[in-house]
Order: sequence, then C-alpha cells, then structure tokens
Amino acid sequence: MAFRASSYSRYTGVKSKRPAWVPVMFSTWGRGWKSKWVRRITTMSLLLAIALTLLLYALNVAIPDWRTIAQSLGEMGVAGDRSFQITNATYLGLLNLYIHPFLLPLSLLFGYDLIAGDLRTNALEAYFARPLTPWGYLFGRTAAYAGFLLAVTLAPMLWIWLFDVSTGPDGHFHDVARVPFGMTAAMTLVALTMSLLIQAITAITRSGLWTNLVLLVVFFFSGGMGTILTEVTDNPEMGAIAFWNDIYVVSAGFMGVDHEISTRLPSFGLALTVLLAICGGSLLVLTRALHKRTLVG
Amino acid sequence: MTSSPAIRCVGLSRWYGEVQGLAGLDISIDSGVIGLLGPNGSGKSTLMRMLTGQIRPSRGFVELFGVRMGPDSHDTFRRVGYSPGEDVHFENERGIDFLKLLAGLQGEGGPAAIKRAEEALQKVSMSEYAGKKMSAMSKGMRQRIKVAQALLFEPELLLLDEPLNGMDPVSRRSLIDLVRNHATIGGTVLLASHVLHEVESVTNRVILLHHGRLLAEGRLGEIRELIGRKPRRVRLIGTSLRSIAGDVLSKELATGVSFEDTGALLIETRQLNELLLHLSDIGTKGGIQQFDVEDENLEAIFNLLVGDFSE
Amino acid sequence: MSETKPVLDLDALTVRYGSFQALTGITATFQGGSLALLGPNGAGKSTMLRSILGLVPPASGQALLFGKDTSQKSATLRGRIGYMPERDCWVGGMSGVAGLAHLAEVCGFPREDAMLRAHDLLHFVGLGEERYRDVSSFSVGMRQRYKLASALVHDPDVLFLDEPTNGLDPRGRAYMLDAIDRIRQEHGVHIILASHLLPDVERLCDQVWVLNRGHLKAADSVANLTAAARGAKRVRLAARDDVAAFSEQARSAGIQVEPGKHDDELLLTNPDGVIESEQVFALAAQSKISLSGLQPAARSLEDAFLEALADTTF
Amino acid sequence: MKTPLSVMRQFALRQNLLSVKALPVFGIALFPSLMAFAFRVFKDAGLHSRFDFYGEYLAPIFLYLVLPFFCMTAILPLMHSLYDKGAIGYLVTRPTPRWVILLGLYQGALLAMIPALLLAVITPLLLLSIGDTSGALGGDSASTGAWFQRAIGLFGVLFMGSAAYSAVCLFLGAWSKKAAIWGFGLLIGWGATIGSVPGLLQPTSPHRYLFGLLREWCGIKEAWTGFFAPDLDPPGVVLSIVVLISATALFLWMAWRASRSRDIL
Repeated sequence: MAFRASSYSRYTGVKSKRPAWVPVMFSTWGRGWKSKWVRRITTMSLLLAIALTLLLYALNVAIPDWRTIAQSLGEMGVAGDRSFQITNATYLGLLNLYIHPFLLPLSLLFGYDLIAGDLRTNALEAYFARPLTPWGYLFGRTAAYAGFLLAVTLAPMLWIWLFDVSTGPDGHFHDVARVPFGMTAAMTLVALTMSLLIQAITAITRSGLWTNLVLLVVFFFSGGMGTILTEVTDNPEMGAIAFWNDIYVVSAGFMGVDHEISTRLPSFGLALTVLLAICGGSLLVLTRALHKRTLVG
Repeated sequence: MTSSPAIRCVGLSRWYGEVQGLAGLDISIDSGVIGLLGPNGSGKSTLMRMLTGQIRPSRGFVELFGVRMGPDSHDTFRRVGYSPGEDVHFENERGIDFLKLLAGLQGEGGPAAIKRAEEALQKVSMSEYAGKKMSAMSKGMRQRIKVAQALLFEPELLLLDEPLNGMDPVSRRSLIDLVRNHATIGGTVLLASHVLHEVESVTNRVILLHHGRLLAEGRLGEIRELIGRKPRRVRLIGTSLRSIAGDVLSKELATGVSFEDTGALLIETRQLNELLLHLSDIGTKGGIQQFDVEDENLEAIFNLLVGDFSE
Repeated sequence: MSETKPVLDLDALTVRYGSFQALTGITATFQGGSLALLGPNGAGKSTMLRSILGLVPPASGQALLFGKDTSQKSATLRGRIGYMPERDCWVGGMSGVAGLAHLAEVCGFPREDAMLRAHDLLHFVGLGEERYRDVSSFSVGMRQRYKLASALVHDPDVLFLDEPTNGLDPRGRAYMLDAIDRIRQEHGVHIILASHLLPDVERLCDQVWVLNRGHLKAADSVANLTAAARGAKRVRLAARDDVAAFSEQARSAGIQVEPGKHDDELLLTNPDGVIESEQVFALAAQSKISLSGLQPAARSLEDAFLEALADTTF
Repeated sequence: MKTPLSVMRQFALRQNLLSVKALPVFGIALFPSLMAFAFRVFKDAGLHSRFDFYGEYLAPIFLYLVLPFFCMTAILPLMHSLYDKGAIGYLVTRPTPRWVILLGLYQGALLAMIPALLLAVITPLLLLSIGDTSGALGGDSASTGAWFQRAIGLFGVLFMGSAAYSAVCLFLGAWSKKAAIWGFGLLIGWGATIGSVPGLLQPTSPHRYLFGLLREWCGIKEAWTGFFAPDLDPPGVVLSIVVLISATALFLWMAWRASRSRDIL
C-alpha cells in the first residue's frame, strides 16, 4: 500500500537548456488561441484557401485549357483591356484579400490584451524574477505573434500559389515567380509592424479596451487625413499618412507589381519608411516601458 | 434630544447578485474602540462601505448618529472619518495635495486647508514625505496617508478598514496609540483588522463576522464564557508535575490530565477559577515554574468560533 | 544541499536610484537557514531583494549569492531563487495550474515535469480544488497562497518572501507560516523574509538584519535579540481580581511592576536579582488573588527592533 | 458650496492638464495643424483656397473627429480612474453633495480642454493665414476679419459641443464600467454619424445643431461643399443653442442620478 500526502518535494529531474523565451512563445499562442474570434477567423482563412484550390482544381478538370481560353478572351478585349491571366497582380489582390479581412482583425484580437494583461496582473514581476530577460520576453511575444499571423495568412496563400504553379502550363511559373518572396516579405513586414504597434499601445494604455479604441482612432484619423489631404493637395505622397495605403504600396512593391495602377498612392520608398518608422517607434516605446517595470540597467 | 448611538445597523443585508455579502446584521455601537474581525470575505468591507453610504443595502438600513445613511447623507460625514481597506489613491497626486483636496471638500480652503493637511500628516509622522507622489510611496506610507485623511477634522467616529495592513512596526505602534487616545477622549473607533494581537492591545470589545453573519459581539471574556461548552486547558511547566496531576485529579478539579512530549502538564478543567485558586496555593511551595491558561487570547477565541462554525 | 559558500554575502553593497542612495555600503553575511529583513517603510528591504535578484545593478560593492556575483549572469542565478513579491502577481489568461506550470517552464523545466509539479504545489498550498480556476477570481488569501506556489514551482534553493502574510486572516496566516516552516525544516530551503509582522519573524527566522534608510543597523540572531531580561516574570491575573492590591504588595517587596500588553497582565522585574516563581505565588496569596498565568518575560522582537532604530528620528 | 466646487474643479484641472493624460488630448489637437501644414506645403493655391480649406474641410473634421475623441479622452479616463478601484470613495464620504463633486469634475475637465481647443483652432489659422499672400484673389471673404470670425466661430461651436458631449461622457463614466465602448458608440455613432446623415434620427443628434451653428457662425454659406453634411432645413442659431444647452443640462442631471444609484465597489 502506498501513502502519499500532499507535501512539498525537491525536484530531482534534469532541467533543459532551452532558452527562457521559448515557453513564453508557446504560452502566447495558447492565450491568443483562447479567443473565440481568433479561432473563427483562422478557420475562415484556411477555408478560403481550400475553396480557392478546389475552384482551381474544378476548372482544371472541367475545362483543361481554361488558361488559354481566358487569355485569348482577354486579348479579344471582352472585358476591356484586362487580361484574364494569373500574374503577380492577381496575387496582390489575393494578398489584400488576406490582409484586410484576416490579418488586421486577427492582430487586434490576438494582441490587444497581451502586455496590458501582464501589466494588470504584475506578471512581469514574476517573469523577470526568473531566468527571463525583458528582451527575451519581448522576443518570445513578438515571434509568437508575428509567427501566428503568418501561419494563418501567408501559409494558405503559398499553398494556393503552389497549387497554381503545379497545375499551370510550362511558362506560367515565370509569370508568378516573384510571388513567394514578395508575399513573404510583405506579410512579414505587416505582421511585425502590427504586432509591435499593438504591443506598444497596450503597454501605454494598460487596458485591452483602450488599446482597441486607440487603434481605431489611429485608423480613423490616419485614413481620413490621408484621403482628404490627397484630394485637396493632389499630392499622392500625402496618402502615406493612411496606414492601409502603406501596406498596399509596400506589398505591391515587394510583389513587383506596378503600383502606378492608381496614381493616388504614395511611393514605395515613403510607404516603407512609414512602416519601418512605426516598427522602430513601437520598439522604442516597448523597451522603455519594460525598462521602467524592471529597472534593468 | 436623546443621543443616538454612533452606529446602528438594523437587519442590514447585501447581496451581490447571488453572492451574499452581509445578512441580517443588527448592531449598535456607542463609544470606545471596537474591533471588527472576521476571515477574508466575511463581509467586513461590505459593512464598512454600507456604513459610509457607498453601497446601498439590499435590505435593512444603517444609522450613524441617528441619521439614515444613503447617497445623500453627506452632512453626517462631518462627524465621520473613513479609511478604506483597498490600497487606492488618486493618480499623480502628491500626499499634501490629496489631503488639501479632501479638506477643501469639507469647506476649508486656502492656507487653512494646508495647515490642516500638515497637522494630519504630522499625526502619522509623514510630514517629511508630504511632497511625494502617492503612487511612488510604499504601501505602508500610503496607509498612513489614508489614516491622515480620516483624521483631518478630528471626527467623532473613525471607521478604519485594515489600517495596519502593510505598516511597519513603528507606525503600527503609533497608530494603535492614536486609536487608544481617540477613545479616551470619548470618540468611537471601528477598527477592522486581521492582526489580532494588535487589536487585542487596544480593545477587548469585538464584533466577529463570518460568512456575512454576525458570529459574536461583546467583550472577549463574555464571549469566552458564552462559548463555555469546551473544557478549559491549563498548561504547566515545573518540577513536581506528577504530584500536582494526582492532586488536582483527586480533588476533582480536573476532568483529565496529560503530559506533552516536552514534559509539560496539561490539565483540562470545567472549574477554571477553583483550579487557578488551588494552583496559586500550591505554587507557594515551589514546583511550578510557569503556567498559562489556553484559549484566553483573541486569536484562540477567533479560531474557536470560526473553526466551530465553518466546518 | 552541500553548499560550503554562504548563501548570501554582501560586500559594501551600495545601490543608487539616480541621486537617491537606497542602500549604503552594506556588508553582512548570511550563512544559511532563515533570515529576516526588518526595517520601517523605505528602509531598503525591497531594493536589497531586487539587487540580489540582479534586477538592480549595484553602484559599488557586490552581492554574492552562493558565492556568485549577482550582477553577472544573474539570469541563471535567478533560477535558484524563489521570489514571492509583496504585490499580487500571476500570469493571466490561463488557469491557475497552467500559469504555474508556465512559470516552471520559463525556468527550464520540461513540460511534463512542470505540469506535475504545478499540480503538486497547488495541493501543497491548499488550492487543489481551485487549480483550474482563473487566478483573477481568487480571493486575497488564495492569491497569497498562489504566490507562494509560484515562488516554489521551480524548486529554488533560497526563497525570498516579501510580506507573505499581508492581508491574510488568522487562519490563513497560520497555514502560510506552517507551510514556509516545513519547507525550511524538511527540505533545507533557505529563507529570506521581509516582514512587518514581528510575530511571523519570531516564528520563522533565526537571524535578523535590521535596516533603516539604507544602512544596516543590526545583524544578529533572534535568540540573542530576544534574550530574556534577567529573572523578569510576566504575570496574568484572573479577570475579576484586584490588580492594584497585587501591585502594591509586589512593590513593597522591592519588585518593579509595569503594565503588560493586556489589561490583566503585569511585568515584574527585580532590580537586585531573580524573581522566583514561589515568590510570585506568595505575593498572590498575600493579596488574596489567583493567578491565571506566570511566565518568564522574554524581550519581544518588537522591543529589540525599536531599540535598534532608536538612534534615528521619525 | 463655493470651496468644494472650486476644489473639485482644481483637482480635475490638475488631473487632466498636469499629467500624462494631457498628452492624448494635445495629440488630437495637433491633427488639424498637421493637415493645415500639409496643405500649405503641398498645395498652396493662394490665400482664398486656404480660407476655404479652413472653413469647408478643417471645420467639419473638427466636428467629426476631433470633438468626439477630445471629450472621450478628457472625461472617460478621469472617471475611470476614480471609479475603477473605488478612489471616488474618498470624495463621496465627505460632507459634500455628490452633484458638487460631479459638477466640479465636469467644469475642471472642460476648463482643461480650453487650451487644447485654442491650440487646435489657432495653430491651423496661423499656418494658413500668415505668410505669402501672392496668390490671394482678394475680396473681403479672406480679410483678416473674416479669418478671425471663422476662428472664433469655430471655437464657439467646439466649446458648445465639448460642453454637451463632455456631459454625455460624464454620465457614461458615472453610470457604466464599460464607458469607453458606450462613449464610442454614442459619440461617433449617434453624434457624428447620425447627426450628419439625413434621416428620422438626425434631429435627435447634437451634431446637427453643431453643424447649424457652424454654418451661421463661421459664415459658411454654401452647405454642399467640402465635408459638410447636406441638411435641407438647417436649424437656426437660437434653436441650436437651446437644444445644446438643454442636452448638456439633461446629461448632467442623468450623471447625478447615476452617481447616486451606482455602488462604489
């Protein structure tokens, strides 16, 4: 017979050499995944990818040479000067389809209470009294955050691309060769910007609710101002004030699509600068906030 | 005009949704220091907040000095000083500004308010930190500021919710002195605290709440007598304990005796006074080095009562 | 644990926040066991704990924990420390047990071991039933127990406790003290306790450092500090007896009488020597009263503490 | 009641003006200046166009975006900090009626808004009106007097709006824990949106009357240019003022009622 009272015991196992930020990363996923809407949007995003591949598959089976038909229809000018060809630009549209309904709401839902929650419960005091440094904490959080956003949005898109290329005719690969690099670069930058920006805002407001409101204000103000100023000044560079313009221009640039489609958009360089500036500023705010909490030299 | 009691609660009850905060409390307090005791979540803070009209009773009512308390009973607060149990303060306020503000709400402005604030700070030995922001203070300092704001106008009734929590021993001692002095000049203090030995050192009158109900009220001795169901135990250390054990058993002063591992003798009795008299008598012949009656102090009574009723 | 190095060795440790000197040249050694840091608010206790954790760099001097400098490689050293802060703190957004396991993982525990230990510890601190609840729904007492479990979850060699019984009701306090005492006695975990509640200190600690305004005022063992005043006795009189008559009787026998902590308690001292128990009983018999308690009058830690701070003004 | 009221006023002023809470308010106040600056730098079509820009683009922006966020950031955090952990308990356990406390907070917060409002109105004015006037088309519409009339009118409208919407926020702060969500819904939804979209509900929204005042006081005759919401039957000055003042009084009264019935936990 064994008897075991609930008592304290010393640990005899072997501790692993894994860096301290790794569990932080895993726990971040766990926390984000707890939100019902995060799960819903993730499912929607994956379903969209599956639906699109199924559509492609059905087309391939039903009309094996649909690509040439579509191309010749385009050349005949059925739909104006548009071409019915799958090119980098098609993927730019797809990218926008993923950024706006999926990536932006996801980053809000996933991140709005991460640091604010930790500040509220003084979790940082528990963390930093352990073998975890503020940098490790920040790295674990951001890596998990950006990683999750990429997994949910970039992965389905690459899957579609892979399917498209593997079923397409011989020359097709060249039309869409820039896609993987472009999408990865654009999405990574956007995900990183969003995760740092939200974390910085939550570190300042210390409340999930206020984080969301501040972000809405930033979006409203920047969007409204960008549009108005572009209109009244006739200077497309003014559009850089609007966050979503920057995202679009930068993705287009990375995908190698001529973004002069619309002349009312800011230039690639300016848009990239704005996004990088947001990243840098957020990082500055975050390190200051964490420094204040821990007094680490 | 008949003088009304400082505090009177009649059938005072409060529910938070389906959670019971306080149920059917009837008490009346005149003057002196009364310790408000009870385990965490027993309804002490709920009572304190209802006494100050911050939350409305679900049933029953509170009267302070004969005035029924509610959201419009502000005039009564001239006679009341209240220090909340939570560690709350205004953001970005310095200690002196905080006190000045509250003095101003009592109708005192300008230099008079500053003087009053400084006097209150003096009383809690915080003059040196007057200009410090409250968020930058340690918990103990904020506690002292909280007590200072309750003392601003030297009110007749002091309602102090866990004021000792987080204070260092020096401040504790001076606060205890302050409370004692307030009672000696005729004031009333309701002192809620978990630190029983401190409460015991200022008063033996207590109100004990448990699960939102009044468990006991009155002087410690009386409460102990009322409990009376359990035999009392006397613990002796000395040299001739075995003969003493035989002696008290043969004289039927004890219902049982036992020896602890340390060699101390435990005598159980239902006739404590007779036993004590007898022991004092034997003691003159030597053999008893020290002895003590158990369950005599507040902590023992607290555990006895709360333990009895919670299991 | 076969540590030959002292647990804590401070060598002229000085810590500054800007121009404010929080700790001034503190030199002291704690060989092991249990140590209490005493001092009024703002004495530097928290700063000392933080600098040992390596969170605040020393302006000069150094702090050695198990013989290693805490300002270097502090992250690995922190793995051996269990810190229970004064404020509520927990990792939110998950159940109590998951948060605890997560903290163990941060300290390098494999996932399975971390979970196992988190469950065991929550049972140990008496939160077994509440394991799967969110910590934000815990009461003050439960949070305090949870903090102790968090401090222990990575099996530290030394435990820093900052006001562990703050806000606890008497039974919660007894439970907490008992748990800490068992960890110390049965498992050889060293304790460093910062507290304002001197009875807790007397219960748990064998050594005391008294700090005031960043200076070390006294460093001694509790036994030495509370050594009994020679021959003095604490006497309690049965409730309805006449205290005045007894005092009178005692004074005429050349014994000094002072009021004790309670109404019915007296403190007897004989300036010329020891008071025997028999003598006290005799006095009681002469004044026809019965005693309800008789004990040697130990000096309380509170007296010792106030004395150590005596040369400072408030 | 003079001392308690002025003491509360000073407290609210101190809280809102001399702390980090002032930063978001001044941040929002700088948005119009930023727009004016950009307009000046990138498209300077002369004084007249700048005058139109100030009246027909900036002024509506003030009402749509600046005003609602101004009131929310000035009042809601202040009320939240008082109610969240129960610090307001210190105030309501003093011999002061609750309406004095609330009115003092309201007045102080409103006073603290004035510097930011002035900054928001005057800086764009200076940025637009000073300097190169070579492209001026002349005419009295862009004279110094017209500029000032427009600025003072705008300030007046904004102040009336702040008074009304701050009272709304005061009520929400005293009434609900989720005041931020309610505030967003009421001020942006009911205020800015419903108030500028023609429909059944439009006359209930304070924004309609603010736009009415803006037309009259800023001398913007043409109701269809820029960002002005079309209103076939714009309300007159008297009606607008009466409606706005009654709304302010109503919400102040509701705040008082709410503060009496809310438990401080």
